[in-house]
Amino acid sequence: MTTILTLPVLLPMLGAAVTVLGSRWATLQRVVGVVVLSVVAVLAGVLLVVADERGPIVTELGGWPAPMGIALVADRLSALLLLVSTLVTLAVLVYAIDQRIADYGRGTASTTFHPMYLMLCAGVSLAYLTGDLFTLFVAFELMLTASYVLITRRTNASRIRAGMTYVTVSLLSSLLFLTAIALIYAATGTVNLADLAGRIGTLPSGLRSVLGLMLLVVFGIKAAIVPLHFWLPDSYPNAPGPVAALFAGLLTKVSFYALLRTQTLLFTRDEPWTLLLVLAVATMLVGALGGLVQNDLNRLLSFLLVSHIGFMLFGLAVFDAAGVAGAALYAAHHITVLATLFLVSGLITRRTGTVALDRMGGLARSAPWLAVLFAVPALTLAGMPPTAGFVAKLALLEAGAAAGVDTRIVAGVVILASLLTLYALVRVWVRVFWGKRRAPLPDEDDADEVVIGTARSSVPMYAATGGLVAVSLAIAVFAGPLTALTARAGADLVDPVSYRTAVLGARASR
Amino acid sequence: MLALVVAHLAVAALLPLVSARHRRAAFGVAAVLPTATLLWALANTAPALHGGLTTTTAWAPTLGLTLSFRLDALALAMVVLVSGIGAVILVYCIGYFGAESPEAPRNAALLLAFAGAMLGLVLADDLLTLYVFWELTSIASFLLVGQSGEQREERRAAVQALLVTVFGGLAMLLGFVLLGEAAGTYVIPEILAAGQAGRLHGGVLTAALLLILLGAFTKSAQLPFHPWLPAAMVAPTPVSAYLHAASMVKAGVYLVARLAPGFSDLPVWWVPVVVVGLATMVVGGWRALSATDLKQLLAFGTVSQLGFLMVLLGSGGPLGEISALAGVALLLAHGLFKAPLFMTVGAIDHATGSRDLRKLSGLRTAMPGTAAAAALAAASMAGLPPLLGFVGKEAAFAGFLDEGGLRGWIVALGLVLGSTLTAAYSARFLWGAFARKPGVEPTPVHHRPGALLTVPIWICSVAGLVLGIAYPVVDVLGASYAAPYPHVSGYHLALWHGLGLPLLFTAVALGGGLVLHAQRDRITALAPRSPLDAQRGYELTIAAIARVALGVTGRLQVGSLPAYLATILVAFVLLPGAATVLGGGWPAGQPLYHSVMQVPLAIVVVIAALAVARAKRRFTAVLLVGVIGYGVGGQFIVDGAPDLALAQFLVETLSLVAFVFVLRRLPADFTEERPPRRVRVPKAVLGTVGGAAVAAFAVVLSGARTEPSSTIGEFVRLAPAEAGANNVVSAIIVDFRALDTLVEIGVLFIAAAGVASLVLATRYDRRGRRRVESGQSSPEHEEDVLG
Amino acid sequence: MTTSRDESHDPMPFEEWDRPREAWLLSGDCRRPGQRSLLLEMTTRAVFPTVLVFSLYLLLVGHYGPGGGFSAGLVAGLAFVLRYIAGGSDDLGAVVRVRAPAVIGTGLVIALLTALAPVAWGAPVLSTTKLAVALPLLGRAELQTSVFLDVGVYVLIIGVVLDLLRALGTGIERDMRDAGEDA
Amino acid sequence: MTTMTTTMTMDPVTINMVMALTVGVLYAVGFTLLLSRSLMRVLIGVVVLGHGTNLLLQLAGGPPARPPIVGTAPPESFADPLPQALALTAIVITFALTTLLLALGYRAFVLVGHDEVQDDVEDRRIARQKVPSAPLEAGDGDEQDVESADDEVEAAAARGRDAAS
Repeated sequence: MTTILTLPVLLPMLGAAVTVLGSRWATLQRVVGVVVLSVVAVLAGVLLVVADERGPIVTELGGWPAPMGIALVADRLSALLLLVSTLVTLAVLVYAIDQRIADYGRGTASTTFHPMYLMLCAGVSLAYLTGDLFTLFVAFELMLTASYVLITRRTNASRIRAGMTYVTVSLLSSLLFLTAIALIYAATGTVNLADLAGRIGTLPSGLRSVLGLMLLVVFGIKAAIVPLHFWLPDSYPNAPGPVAALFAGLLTKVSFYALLRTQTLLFTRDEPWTLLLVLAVATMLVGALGGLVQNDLNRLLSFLLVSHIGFMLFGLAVFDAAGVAGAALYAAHHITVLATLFLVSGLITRRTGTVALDRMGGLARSAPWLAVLFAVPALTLAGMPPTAGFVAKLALLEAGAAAGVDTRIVAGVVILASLLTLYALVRVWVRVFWGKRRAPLPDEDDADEVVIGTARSSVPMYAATGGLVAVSLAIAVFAGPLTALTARAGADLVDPVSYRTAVLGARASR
Repeated sequence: MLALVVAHLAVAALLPLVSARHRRAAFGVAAVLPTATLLWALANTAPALHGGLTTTTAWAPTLGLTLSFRLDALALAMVVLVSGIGAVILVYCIGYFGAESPEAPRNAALLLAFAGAMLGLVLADDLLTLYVFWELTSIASFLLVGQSGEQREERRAAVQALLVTVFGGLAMLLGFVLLGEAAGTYVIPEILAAGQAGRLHGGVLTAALLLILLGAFTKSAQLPFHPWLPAAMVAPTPVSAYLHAASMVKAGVYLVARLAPGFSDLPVWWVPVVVVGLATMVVGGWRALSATDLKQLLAFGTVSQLGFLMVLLGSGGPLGEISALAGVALLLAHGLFKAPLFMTVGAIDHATGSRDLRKLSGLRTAMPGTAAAAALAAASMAGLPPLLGFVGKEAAFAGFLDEGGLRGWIVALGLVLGSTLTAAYSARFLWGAFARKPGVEPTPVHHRPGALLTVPIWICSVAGLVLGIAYPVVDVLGASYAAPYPHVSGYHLALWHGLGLPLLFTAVALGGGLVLHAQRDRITALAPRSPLDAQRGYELTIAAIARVALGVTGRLQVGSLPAYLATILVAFVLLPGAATVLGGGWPAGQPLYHSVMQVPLAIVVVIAALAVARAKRRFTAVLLVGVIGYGVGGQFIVDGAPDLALAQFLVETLSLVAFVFVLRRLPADFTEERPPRRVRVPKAVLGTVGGAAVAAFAVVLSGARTEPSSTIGEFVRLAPAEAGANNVVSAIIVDFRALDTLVEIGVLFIAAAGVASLVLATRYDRRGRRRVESGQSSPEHEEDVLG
Repeated sequence: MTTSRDESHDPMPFEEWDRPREAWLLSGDCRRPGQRSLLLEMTTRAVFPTVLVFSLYLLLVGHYGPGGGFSAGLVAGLAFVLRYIAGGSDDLGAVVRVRAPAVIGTGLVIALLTALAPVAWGAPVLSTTKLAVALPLLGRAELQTSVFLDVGVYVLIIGVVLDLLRALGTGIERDMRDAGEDA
Repeated sequence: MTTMTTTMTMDPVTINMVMALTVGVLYAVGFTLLLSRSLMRVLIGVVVLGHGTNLLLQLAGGPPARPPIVGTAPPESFADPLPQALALTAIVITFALTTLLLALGYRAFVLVGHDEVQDDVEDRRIARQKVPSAPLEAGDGDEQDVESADDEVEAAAARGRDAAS
């Protein structure tokens, strides 16, 4: 079991190395990628089941006990998010592979895509599993550096600005993270999370909140909390379809996970966190309003992505077991639905040759399956019943309704943001799927990686997207066990005794 | 019951397969399930009237999310409307949509799906279950109104219907959650019991009830949310007849009827219901009098009737029993007269190609059967005996007249006014559709409606007559629903209650209606613009939302990277900074320096750093950065970190080389124009404040340390013995924390690949412009990056 | 290379002290004899192997003093940088025949296998042990298995430096030739 | 561990004035450069910031002490080795990121002829707009249709203003 915990990190890294060594054999690259991620998905499922039954699973790497060595920890929250994330990365990989086959043929190997993709997955896994603050930083770097390469790969003149924005902002956030780690070490003398939980508690409360706020800002940048979110709608939409799907699905949520983990483990609170409530309101509204005015489909989705980060923040801000559980459930749902929508957007763009809403039309007739593939995740994101989005939103609303007057008011904002989200998505539906049919526009830039304006979207691309839709539907169908699981995860988070005991053993009692 | 609902949705999903073979058959197949549902419900009348038939399926019990259903009197009445009329209308569709209609497959599937959702809604025994199906009906309505979305009116109406109803629906959801939180359950009977017992109170209850009413009002097209309903008339007539007359628009009324027994004593409940309901009844009736499109006329009539039902089923009061009874009767009556009237319009439209009552003339003789059926339905609408509409209306008047008092009289008079208008527009409908009008040529009938178009009209109209005569049946049903109200009146539905005020009121309404109809020309001249145009209100709201969205986004999302970075810095300085100022203490005894050697190195680093900030040439800046790097390396030596210093020197050297390689290609000066002072100074200030803040954090936080590092002792003890390394730092890197190292070389791996991909592909960027063909071998740039 | 406005003949203003006056970097292009520096080439030939040996020393000494895989790899890498500056890519290509990405991949694989290998003996991932090896002539030598991780790091870093030389060195040079710019 | 912590006295880790100033200046310069439009300046800002961060990380371990190499000095006089190891990792990562950003700057320069970070075109367009593009009700396909729908919404709004005033 303890070896299994390391494999979600080490296997993709090994896969990345193999795909570089075998970078002339296209099939090898594809097989390695799909096999590795499938194995990781299975392992994540095993971890989830075991962690749910027996409590957090801990591996002390090299046999060195924490806080000396690095501990990997899989508890309910991290195992759940790992499982969902891996399913998403797997589906996106299949989509990307088949897009490439459709555009370049079967024999084309990729020099950078596969290794970077697998490295990114390794980074994501490690970020979920690590029980060490510095390793979390390193995991972020692994994930982010790979994402820099993926987003700037084959950029042209018009898209390179997006790459610069993304890389620069991320670099700043990384350096601030490192600064925060240095300051935390200066104050406490440890970087192990479980150990920190004990040591931070002994600091004066003023300094505790300094560190808490510092980590909030650091993770807030990458999680796209308003007003730290501006970079996101300027950069994600310019990435190629599958890459944007990967980013939208995973990166912000990994940061949110880090926020959730650190705030609940290190900076426990007894009542709702007013500052975060305010930020949640701002995030929900600014994102949703931004989505309303966009003409670029991907930008619109990016703004909605930001908006729904606010939903998760709301759950965290409530800061009780129900709120945190709601946030966890919402994160799991959000990972799948955003990735799906960006994949669908990729399919739409391939068909129409444009991302501009006012230049599309009539796809409901010409591509009914695409309409279905869009409608289901769109309804999910808008939180319409009976989708997963509804269940997750309900969990948040109930937590908010129970926690006090402030949170009830913010629950009202959740409702408003849902309505605005629906409005934005209805705009997409009306512009893209209704109206007169239009001929696809020609690809404006032939030379770049993205081929658009073609009907050549292979069946596996649809199947991969459909697979993600199925994951999202499964979250709704199995909402019973899942909400029970996230409720237990929420209880773990607000009372992290089991986490600390699992990592530190008897030393946790300090 | 869940199985029944799911069966509807599943068959709807499979229906396109049938449509692909035979378009008209799809509607026939679709009609089977509603028929079966109706029969099932009727077969279960006995249990339904005595306690109800329930099933429960847990979905997400942690959240209180269960799918609970109950067949009771109210649900039974609604099932008659939803499934009974649904089946009839689906048969009507066979005739309405031709064998070749491209619209047919979509409509068949959507109508059946809607029937399933609506069935779930009316059977729901749990607030959340109800909400689930509530929104599903909104979505089905959106798709049915929008159709193929090719006409702008369709799109506009569909979006308006969706936004308004979902707005209400979401508000209602919040209300449900608040109510559920207060009551500790979402099960409707338990909540009603808690409400009746007065166990719920306070601001939360007020907010919850108002939010729930908001949902009910939007769905049932109450003032001022009603304009979506007339707008939705762009949908095909069977859709209008089913969704926007018989079933979906009743959902709000139904919800109010469900919850009224628990809460109608509270002013926060009955005041809005009565005020909004009466206003809707009057305004809707008034607007119907000036409509020229027959469907519009019926739509406003529906708005009016929904207001009526809202008052009856929601107002409660001391004699809530009677108005509830009247409400159930009229609920049934409305479905049974409004659906055939709509279908009549469809038949007329089909036969003549027009719905404009100014153009239609002489159809009474051309389509006598249709005319007779429509007359029967319109009579029920106007409240003529012995139809069900009359029975219900009598009871309605009786209830409020008996209640008396200010409230009773106001409501009763309001109802008379509304009923007068109802009688007037009923007459207007019959006159407009069938009468021979002076000066208008008799409208030619292209093809007479066949049996599929007329029989359904007859079925509904006659049902209204039969139930009117067989009023005890409705009475039993209504009494079962009204049971929770106090039994004080002993009132029963009947065709004859003797002479009395209620009968007088009915007569006044009918007479007044005929007078109004006689004065139709003046009214049409008077009516067209009411001062408060709710439709314009909707448009203004949407435009305002767009303007706010544009204003907010335009101001915040400025697209400038420096602005974004500055925001991040401000947040990083401000949030923890404020906390530091508030809660931090400057450590006592902070030394100026620990080792003399730190001072000269620091001076070098600081001077080089300040020079970098001012450097104009790239190369100079890079060299100065090198100086900083070596200076920091020197500090590492002083601090006792030789490994770190070694790595720092080597990395710095390699960085310099890399920079120099790239600088070969770039101009010597920074290409950036020197920005004006008003840009430069704030940036420098922000940067300085940021630096000062970090320094302050460092001092304050490092001064707060009370314990030694958790690990230093272990590391020093174990490094030589267990890790085989005297160099503790090295032991940490390759052994104690080897994972960090592993991941870190992963980062290097990525960076190298990224640099190669960025730089080596550059030479192909400008050549581009060639179409990538399918099946082509490796793109050139890939080969290059491969090495 | 220098910017177009040419004012170098003027008495140099104070802030222009750092203005470049000549190509300050020797080109790596071997085929242009005018740019070759015999002295540098000779020195490099002499220094190159020495530095490589020194890097191996650093690799092995890491457990006992400053050094380790990183520093060793960087030192070796700098040796290749020197070689490139003196002899250009053709010269470098003559020394290193493997693809740089393959070197990097190999380094990573070595490191990862070192991490996973203990599992085969039932030990935790990334655990290390002391191996006693009987060497001919030298007798018994002890070896901490974590040295393999260091070797992986060493190989990977050499690969990274080579890849950087390939991209930033050769690649940019080729771009400049393509663009007709004087190197 | 327990035995060690009790026997070892707690050294004050407080960062001294000179080092605080150094770190502060490095951060200030890094931040300022980061805010400029030239990607090369941004890059240099990142490098300077990186130096500041690595120095801070090392300083977090405490004041200068003997190198932690067993056998060269008594263990009590050792500097805290962990921040050193972390800083070493951080140095390498900063280096990797620097080269990547350098390559990106190069590519930007080759593609657009300079390395300035431009403002986002779409954001500017939206900021200039008065009415949202692609209004909901429009979209029959031709531009004219869009225009007219815009007019309608505007007209409706104007009517409302007139009515209100």
